[in-house]
This record gives sequence, structure tokens and C-alpha cells, in this order.
Amino acid sequence: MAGTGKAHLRPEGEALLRVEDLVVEFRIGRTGLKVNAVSGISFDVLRGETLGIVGESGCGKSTTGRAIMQLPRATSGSVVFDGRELTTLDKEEMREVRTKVQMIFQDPISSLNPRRKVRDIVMEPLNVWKRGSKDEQGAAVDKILEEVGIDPKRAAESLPHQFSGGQCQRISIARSLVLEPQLIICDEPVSALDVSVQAQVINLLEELKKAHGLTLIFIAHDLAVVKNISDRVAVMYLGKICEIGPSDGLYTKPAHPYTKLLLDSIPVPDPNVETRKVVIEGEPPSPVNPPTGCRFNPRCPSASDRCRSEEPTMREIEPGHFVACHHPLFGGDAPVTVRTD
Amino acid sequence: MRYYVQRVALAILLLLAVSMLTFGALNVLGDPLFNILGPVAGDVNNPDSIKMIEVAKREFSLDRPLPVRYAIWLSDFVRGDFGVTFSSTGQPPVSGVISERLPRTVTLVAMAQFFAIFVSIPWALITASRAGKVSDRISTLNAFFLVAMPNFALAVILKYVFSIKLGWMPLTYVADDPLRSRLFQMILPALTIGLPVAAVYQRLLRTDIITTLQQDFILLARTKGLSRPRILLLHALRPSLFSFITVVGLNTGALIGGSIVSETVFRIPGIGSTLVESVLRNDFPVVLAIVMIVASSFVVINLLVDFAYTLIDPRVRR
Amino acid sequence: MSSAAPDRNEVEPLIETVELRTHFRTPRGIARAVDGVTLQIRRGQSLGVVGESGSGKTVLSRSIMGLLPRNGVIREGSVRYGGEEIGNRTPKQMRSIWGREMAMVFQDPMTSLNPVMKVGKQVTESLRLHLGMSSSEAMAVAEKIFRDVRIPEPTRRLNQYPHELSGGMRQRVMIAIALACGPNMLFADEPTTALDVTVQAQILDLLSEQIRDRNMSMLLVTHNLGVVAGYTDEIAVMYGGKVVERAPTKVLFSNVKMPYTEALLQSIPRMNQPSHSRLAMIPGRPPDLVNPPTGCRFAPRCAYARDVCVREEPPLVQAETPDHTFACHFPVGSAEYHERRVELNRASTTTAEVL
Amino acid sequence: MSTTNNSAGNQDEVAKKKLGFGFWLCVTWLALMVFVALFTPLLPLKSPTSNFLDSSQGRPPYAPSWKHWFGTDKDARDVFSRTMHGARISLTVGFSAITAGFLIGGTIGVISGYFRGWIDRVSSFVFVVLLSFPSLVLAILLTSLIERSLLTVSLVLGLLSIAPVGRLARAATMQYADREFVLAARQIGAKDRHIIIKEILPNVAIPMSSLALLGMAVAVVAEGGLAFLGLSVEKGITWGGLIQLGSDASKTLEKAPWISFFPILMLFLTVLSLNFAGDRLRTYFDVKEMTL
Repeated sequence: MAGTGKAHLRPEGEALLRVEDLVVEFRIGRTGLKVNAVSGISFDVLRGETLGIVGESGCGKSTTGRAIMQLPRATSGSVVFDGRELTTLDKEEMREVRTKVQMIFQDPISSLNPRRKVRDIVMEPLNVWKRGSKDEQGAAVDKILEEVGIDPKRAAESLPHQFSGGQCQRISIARSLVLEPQLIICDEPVSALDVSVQAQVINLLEELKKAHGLTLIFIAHDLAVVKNISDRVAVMYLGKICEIGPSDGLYTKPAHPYTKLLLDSIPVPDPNVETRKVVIEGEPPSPVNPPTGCRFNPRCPSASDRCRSEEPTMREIEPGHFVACHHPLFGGDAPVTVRTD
Repeated sequence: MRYYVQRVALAILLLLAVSMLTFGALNVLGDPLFNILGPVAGDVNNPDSIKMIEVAKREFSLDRPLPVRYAIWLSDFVRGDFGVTFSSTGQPPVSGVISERLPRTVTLVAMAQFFAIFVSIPWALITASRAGKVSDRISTLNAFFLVAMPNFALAVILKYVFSIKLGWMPLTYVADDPLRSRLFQMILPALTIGLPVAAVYQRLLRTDIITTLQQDFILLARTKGLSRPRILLLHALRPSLFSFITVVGLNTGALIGGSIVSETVFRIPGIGSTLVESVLRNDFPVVLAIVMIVASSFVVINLLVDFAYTLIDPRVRR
Repeated sequence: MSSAAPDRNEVEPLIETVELRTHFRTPRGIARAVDGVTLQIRRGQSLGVVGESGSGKTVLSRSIMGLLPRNGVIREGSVRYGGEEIGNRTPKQMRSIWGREMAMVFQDPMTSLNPVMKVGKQVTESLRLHLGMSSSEAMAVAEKIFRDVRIPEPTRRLNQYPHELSGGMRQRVMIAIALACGPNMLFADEPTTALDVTVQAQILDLLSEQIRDRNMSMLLVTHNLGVVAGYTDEIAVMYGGKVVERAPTKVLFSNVKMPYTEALLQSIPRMNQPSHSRLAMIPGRPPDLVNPPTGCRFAPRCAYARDVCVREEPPLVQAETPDHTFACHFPVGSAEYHERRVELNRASTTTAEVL
Repeated sequence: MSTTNNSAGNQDEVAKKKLGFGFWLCVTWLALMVFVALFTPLLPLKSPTSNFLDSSQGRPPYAPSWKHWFGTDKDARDVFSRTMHGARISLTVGFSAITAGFLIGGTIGVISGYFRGWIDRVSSFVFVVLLSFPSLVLAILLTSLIERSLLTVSLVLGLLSIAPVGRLARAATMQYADREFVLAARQIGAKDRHIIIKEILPNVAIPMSSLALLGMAVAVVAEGGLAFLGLSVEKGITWGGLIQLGSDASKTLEKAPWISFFPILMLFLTVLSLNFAGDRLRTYFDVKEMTL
């Protein structure tokens, strides 16, 4: 596999999490067809950093998040967390690692067991690991619940469906926090929520991150939300990372044509900003049979023959800002005009 | 195509498993010698019995191990040789008995199925479109009554009311009558089996149509200005038929079971009543043949149902 | 979409509702999904209805169209279409208008197309019904409309089932179905929420282009302020079943009056803000439509609410800018608003110092 | 309409659903039947096997009267007493069959739905094989080969309910096994056993238990059918047997319909109650339409 390169990875040992050449394949039913949900991506997250992963549906961003948790295990590649290689751990060792890496899901209702009391749900992790006495567990749970803004008394009596979507998401966050993890993977945590509630949850995550010294991976399709919360953003397209960089730099000066397309497509809540006509038609192709070369080439306005045959690798175009493109919008060869011999 | 091949392969595998289970049950749970010869099998002091036992053992290869016997039986079975019946009056071949009686059962089951389907679809359409109204509630109650009525009890009631008290329907089936009157004689037996099944179909289809009617695409059809009957028939019915079709297939089993009862009550010499008689007579070859035929046709029907599914739902076509 | 209407008073509204109410009987009681909405849409104009889930925006659009469930609905008030009262018509009487005069595009193209019917048939259905076309005529028209909505290979697509199309294509088919009989009024209910961003922009562009070309009016229901900002002439903001602010799009974004609208605008993260900027929050959650709060429905969540807000429901009043109405006792810019604002700022700076 | 549902569903006081009058009526009838089944020998009933010949009335069967509420059969045995005794076998077989089916089928279904893989493939195939026989045919086949006692008949019917129950349990489990709260449990490091017991079972068991009544109705009818054909418990009185006795000759049915009609009524009311109560429970627990 002509990997997309690892130029953007920081020196080993600095990162809390380092993912290299991650590949995840699924079989569709019994048809024998394979979906390359994630096709060889690499990235790392430093301690205390928030990495945002954006992309459209089917680009493999959620699969990446789950593959870090080894749910399910990746087809190949390496995931090093806090100096430990996760892909080779056995079931028992992995169980233990999972206490340090937690996950928050998109659907706040579905991620809570509908038939258990909310306080019990939050206490469950402590129960599984038999941490502390009953009283200590209760005290820890109540403290966390209060921190996320849920009344512990009500939580002790109520089932999840008696809470609103935003509150359920707070409860999920509380559950993921009780084991005091180092890394939290947030998979579209606010996309099911109303705009007014979304801001509450984002602010809460920022506060908790500071208070608990957390490292976050924030996966979402909403670019503005990702920008707001992330230090660094990776843009995914069809199972590959096409651009990664500090969020402010990446948003103001996108280098990959796909990133630019994404940014241009977002309707801006300001009528005075002229809506840019989106020039690119078409939709992401199916990951069952991805295009050769650069996966974005069929939709890319600057695609050349080289893009169709040769897969671009990651290179730095600005300090900390990397792109996998033969003709980036800046910092490389000028687009379109370049010919390959 | 791949889909069809897979389904057929699975069906063949199933038939093999079914035959092993049936053959195994009869040979392991029961004493095959007893099943063939009846009480004679235990009478080892009588020289005649000993002779019969010898003959039976050779005839049915009882001295060979079970798997070999199974292989012999299976190869005979697929060639249409079902062995001979055990009876006091000679040993007529099972295949003869079956070929004489099977058509009656097939007719009966088909009539019942036809009846159940063509009663339940309009019934479900009407009640679903009037869901929650008084007429719908009454019909639901009726359906409950029908479902709760075991078919052997229904058979007795129908026979009492329509044949004995009102005299509208013939009491029994006469094998020598012309086809038309034989079909007429089968109406009551078919109703016995079909009515409760119609109620089952109606309840299922009604629920599915109501679910479909809540879908966005029905709303879209409404925004086009289509009339209600048109929406019901053209837009709501077909997408609601998926589980209906599966259940029609599965309920063929219930209908076959029902035919056993119905044939017994109305004295129709079909394979259902024959099965019961043979079981009570310990007529091993007949029981084996009938169970195999019934199970195989059930497997084949469900295979056909799977294929019918692809006609209705374009999404499963590959 | 800016259209310079000659003189607004001269143009008769295409759609006009007066005190429209739509309530649902639920096991818990009556849910006031739409509770007294008065609005007009002029020909060729597009009105954006913005609100969060449960604000009544979807019910409003369906109620105007008369497309409500048959049982458990109470609808009151007047709906006029082209000067004619249609609020009291039965669905049966509405059928001649549906499809022909009014059409709707739904949110999820996955569930809004009949999965077992070829898309061609779904498009031609209303053509044959309303315009009495033969099947081949209708197919030819459908093909042309498919071209209009930029579906590649229209002839082949007409013979496909919805599951064989991508999400964006399906939504184009939905639009084609809506446009088929050349309606005057299009209701678009969150038409892009289920789609990816890049596709979303394509569909919105297509919709606005078709509206303009065909001189149609549109009611665009969405929760996305970005969508209404770029694609509508006017905006109505809904909260708890009521319209709480209504203004031409540009006016609304530059001169917001209702604290709810302001808070909503501030709570969305912007691309031009640096990362980690703290978002403004609206505490609490949307109101319960069965037991709505007394007075102003936003009062329990409003930072500027005073006693009177909880007691008295603010009427919809005219702002100084034309065509701009809002329902608030202490609108943005009022003296009381500023007074509270100063207090809030002081409070937040002191907390910041303490931290 | 989706919008109203969403806003209403989230609120604190979701309206309490009711089981309704009909449900409690059915439960009362079932309780009565269970009482009768449990205490038949202690109840002041006439002997079910004695012949109450009454020369003043001529030859039996005798029509219902004060003396014999449900009349007598050809041998002048009291139909009322026999019907009450019949409840015993019918309910015992129905109850034990469905219990066995739920214990075995439910366990297999939950395990294969949760772990999937080869366990699932094997158990699914076994289920399909079992379902390839029309249930009455399989029941006849098996009962014909064994000594028909209360235990064995229950076991045979229990075996028949394994596949349908197992499939439902598997489907219900799979529906929850993919839900995110199960994923969440796995990623806090919970073991499979813990997840099955604490996360899956509460969600699967409650809906399944509402199906138990429906399943019992099926088992009671199946036992009745076997008994009607003379293939249920050999020694003892069963409803199916009573019905058969009153209808085996058209003459009997014509002259003395009460012999079979009273057992039919009892059986019908019992099955109706099981069905109706089960159906109410199913809607109460919001279980999607499933056919057993």
C-alpha cells in the first residue's frame, strides 16, 4: 500500500497516542465484498492536546475512533497508547487499558441502558473494577454528576428517558470520567443535540478537559464545532487523511482542495457573506471500490494524470501543517499548471 | 444469482438434516423392529415370528449400522421408493398410498391458504385505514376470538353448526364423488384451517400497514394529491408485505398441522389422517415417508417464499 | 437570494396565515405545537422558519399545507392561499391543490421515497393525475425535470429504485417530484439536514436556482441559521410554538431584537472565531409544549427576563426597521436590556478574577 | 408526527400506560384456572371416573342439569368434573413446555445473538432444522415414539418451542448488542458475562417474558391437538381428549353436543385469556410485533 506517509508524526515518546498505518476492513454480509473503511492512516495526539477529526459520512472517522479502542480490532497497523502497543494485547490486558481510554457516542439516548437508573449507569465502571467501598463509589459518582450538572438525587431515581438529549450526553460524559481516563474519544458527541444545547456540552467538555487534564479526540462532521474545540485538525476523505494542521491555520489557509471544498460548502450564518457557488459536483464514491491514486481525484478541480496514478504522501507546507496532495493550494507546486513527465 | 444459489444450497443442506433427524428419531427413540413388525417383534418363542423377524431384518438391513441404513433408505427415498407398509393385509408399497392421498391434502392446504390470504389482505387494508375506530376495534376482537380457537375445536363447532344443525354442508368426504362435489366437501375443512390463519395474517398485516402509513413516503404521496385508496393500494400495500410473505410461508406449517386435525374430523383420507392412523398402528415406513414429504415440501415452500421476497423488495435483489 | 420586489404593499401575499393554531392530543395532554402564528409569504419570496426541535416549525409548515394526521389534531385559525381560505378544507378538498399548487420536500430522502417503486414512476404519478398526461408524455416531462435538477443520465435513473441512488441523488429526485406539476408554493422541511456538507451546498444552490427560475415561493424550515442566512429573503424565528421574531434576513442578522434569537446566534461556533473561544450558552432546554411556561415562553431560560416576563406574554410588536416584528418586553437595545447586560458582564468578570 | 413525539417523549412525566380492564379480567380467569388445576383433588367435585347411571333418565348421555352442570358423557361420567380435571394436564403441560422452551431456547438465543460467530451459525442452523417441520408433525413424530407421560409430553412441546423462542431471543439480543450502551459497557472493561447479565438480559428478558403468555397459549393448543388425536398423556383426562370423545361420531355430536362444547369453551376462554393478556403485556412493554 502506497501509504500516505508519516511526515506529520511528532517524535516518538512525545505523544500520548500514536497511530500508524491503521487499516480497518469490513466484509459486507456474505457478498464477499470488502469495505476499506480506513485505509492506512497515521496520526498522533500529544498529552493535553485536542485532535479534531472531520470528514463526511463514510470517510472512516468513526471507525478510526473505534479502532483505537480495538472495538473491533484493526485489520493492520499499530496503535501505541502511553508507550503500549494495543493491537497485540490480549483480551484481559485490553480491558485494563480501556479504563484509561474512554469513548462518548453520538446518540445520547442509545448509549445509556434504558432499563437502569442513571446513577447506577455512572457507577457501573467503578463496580466493574471494584474501586473503593460502596460509599466511596457513591461519593465519587455524585461528585462527577454534579460536575457535569446533573442532580445526583434525581439521577438515583430516574431512568435515562426521563432526561433530555443534552442531559443524557452529560450523563455519558460523567460515566466516561469516573475511571479518571487519560484520553477521551468523542464520536460526534453534539450532532444529535439542539444548537442551544450543543454549546452547553462543548463548553462542558472544555471545562472538564482543563479540570482533569484530559487529552481529547473529537470526531465530528461539523467543521465549525471541530474548529472551536480542537488544537489540531485532521481532515479525512474516503479512509485517508488528506490534511492535518493546527486548527486556526488549517481553516484560514486550507491547502488540500478537498478541505477548501468542505469549508466553502458550509452555509455561513451571515447574510452579508456572499454564498460561494460550489463548483464541485458529485458525492464521495463508495469505499468498496475507491479510486486509484489520490482518492479525491475524480472530484478534484486540480487533478492531473499524476493524481490518478500516484498516491500523494504527507508533506509539511507550513510549520505543523501537513497535506497529502500533489498540487496543494499553497506551499507546493501551483495547481493544475504542473505537468508530470 | 449468487443469492439464489446460496438459498438452494441451504435448502438441500436442510433437507439432509431433516431426513437425518427423522430417520434418527425413528431408529433411536423407537425400536425399528417393533416399528416394522409390531407386537410380533417381541414374540421370540414363536417360530413364525422368528422367521418374520429374520425377513424384516434382511429387508430393512437392520443388521447393518445406522449410517449405512440411512444411506440405503435415503437413496431409495429420492428414487421414490418409500418401502412397503406394515399391515395385516399384505404389504402394499407406501408410494401407492401416498400418491393416492397426497393430492387431497395438497388441495385442502392450498384452499385454506388461498382463503386465508384473500380474506386477510382486504380485511387488513380496511382496518388499517380505519385504525382506532370502532369498526377496527370490533374486527380486532374478532381476530382475537379466531386466533384463540384451536382448529380441532373449530372443526367440531363448524361441523356441528353447518353440517349437523343447518345441513348446508356435507358431513363427510366421499373419495369417489366427482371433483366438483369433492371440492365442495372440502370447503368446511379448509375454513377450519384457514380462518384462524386468516386472523393471524390480518393482525400482522394490519400492524405493518399502519407502520407503513406513518412513513415519510406516504406523506410524500399525500402531498402529490393522490387519493386515499390509491395511496393504500399503490404505495402502502407492497412495502407492508415483507413480513406477511414470510409469515405466509411459515404458516404453511400450521396449515399442514391443521390439515391433520381437519382430515381426521371430516374423515378425509389425506396424508394427515393417514399419518395419525399410521402412528397409532406403528406403521414405521408410512410415518417416515409422510414426515419426510411434509418437511421437504415445507422447506421448498419457504425457499419459494424467499424468492417471492425478491420480487417484492427490489433491495434484496443482487 | 435577493429579489427587489417593486412595492411590497401592492403584492398580494401568496400564503397568509392568521392566528394559526395546531394542537395535538397526546396521552399527557394537549401539545400546543403551533400556537397562534400569523405570517405572509409573497409570490417569489422565500421565508425561512428557524427553530430548535420542538419549536413547532415542522408542524407549522405541514399545518399550512393541511397535511396533518387525521386523528388527534385540533387546527384553528385561518390559512389563505392566493386570497382563498383553505384552512377549513378537508384533505379530500386539498388534493387538487397538493402536488399541483403546493409541494413539499422532506428531510430524509432515504425514508421519503417509496423503496419498492421506481423513481420514474414516483415522479410521473402526479403528472398523470393532475395534468392527465399519458405515461409516455409524463416520462418525457420527468426526464426534462431530471435534467433541470441536474441528475446525470436521466433516462437510466428513471428506471432505478431509490436504494440504487446516492443520498444527494435521492434528494434531487425528491425535488423533481415536488417541481413536477409546476407548483407555486414549495415547502422544504430541513431539506439538507440528512446530507453531507458538500452535497448540502449543492442541493441548496439547486433549490434557490429553481425557485428563482420558476418564480415560486418557498417556506424553508431549518434549524441551521447558516442555511436561512444564505438562502432566504425573510426569517421567522420560532420558539415554543410561536413566532418570536420575524424580519427580512439582512435586518435580522444585523439588528436582532429578541434575546432568544441573539442567544441562538451566539451559541453557534463560527469559523472566523479562533479555536477554544467560549461559546455563549442558553441554559436549560426547550419548553414543554404540553405545559408551556406562563408569560414569555423563553423567560425561564432568558438572561434578561424580569418578573413581568414570567407574568405577561409579550405581544408581537413592530420594530423601528420596516417589516420587523418581535415579541419581547425588553428587546435587545432597550434600556432594561443594557442595564442587565452591564450586570452580567460585571458578574462574569468577577468570576473570571476569582478563577 | 415525529416532531410532537420527540418533544413529548423527553419530558419528565410520561403518561403512565394502562393494562386495562380486559387484561385484569383475563388474569382473573387464568388465576381461577390455575387454582382449579392445582387443587382439583381437594375440591368438592364428583369423581371424574364414576358412572352416574340414572335409570329414570334412560340411557346416557344425560343433558346438563342441576345434578350434572355440564351433563354427562356416554358412560354417564360427569362432564363438569372431567373438564375441571382436564385443566390440570393442559395447564401443566403448557406451563412446563414454555418454561423449558424459554430456559433452553432463551439461553441459546441470547448467547448466539451476543457472541455471533460460529456459535450463532450452528444454533441458527439447528433452529432452522427444527422449524422445517410443521410443529404438529414433529410433535406427532416424537410423541408416537415415546411413553407418553406428563413429563415427556411437556418435554416434546418444550423442544418444539426452543426454536421459535430462541430465534426471538437472538433477534432481541442482537438488537441490543449493537446499541451503544453495550459498546460503552465493553469499553469500561466489563466482561462478556457481566454485559450479558447486567446490560442485555434486563432489556431482553422483560419483552420476552411478555411473550411467555402467548407462548403458553400455543403450547396449550398444541397439547390439546395432540390429545385430540390421541397422542398426548396416556393416563389422565385432557381437554383435547374430552373434545374428541364428544365428537368422534357424528351421532354423539348431534345428540350430545355438550360433551365436547363445554371443554371447548374452557379451552377457548383459557387460550383467549392467555392471548389477550399476553398481547396487552406486549404493547405495555412496547415489544414490536413478533410471531411465535
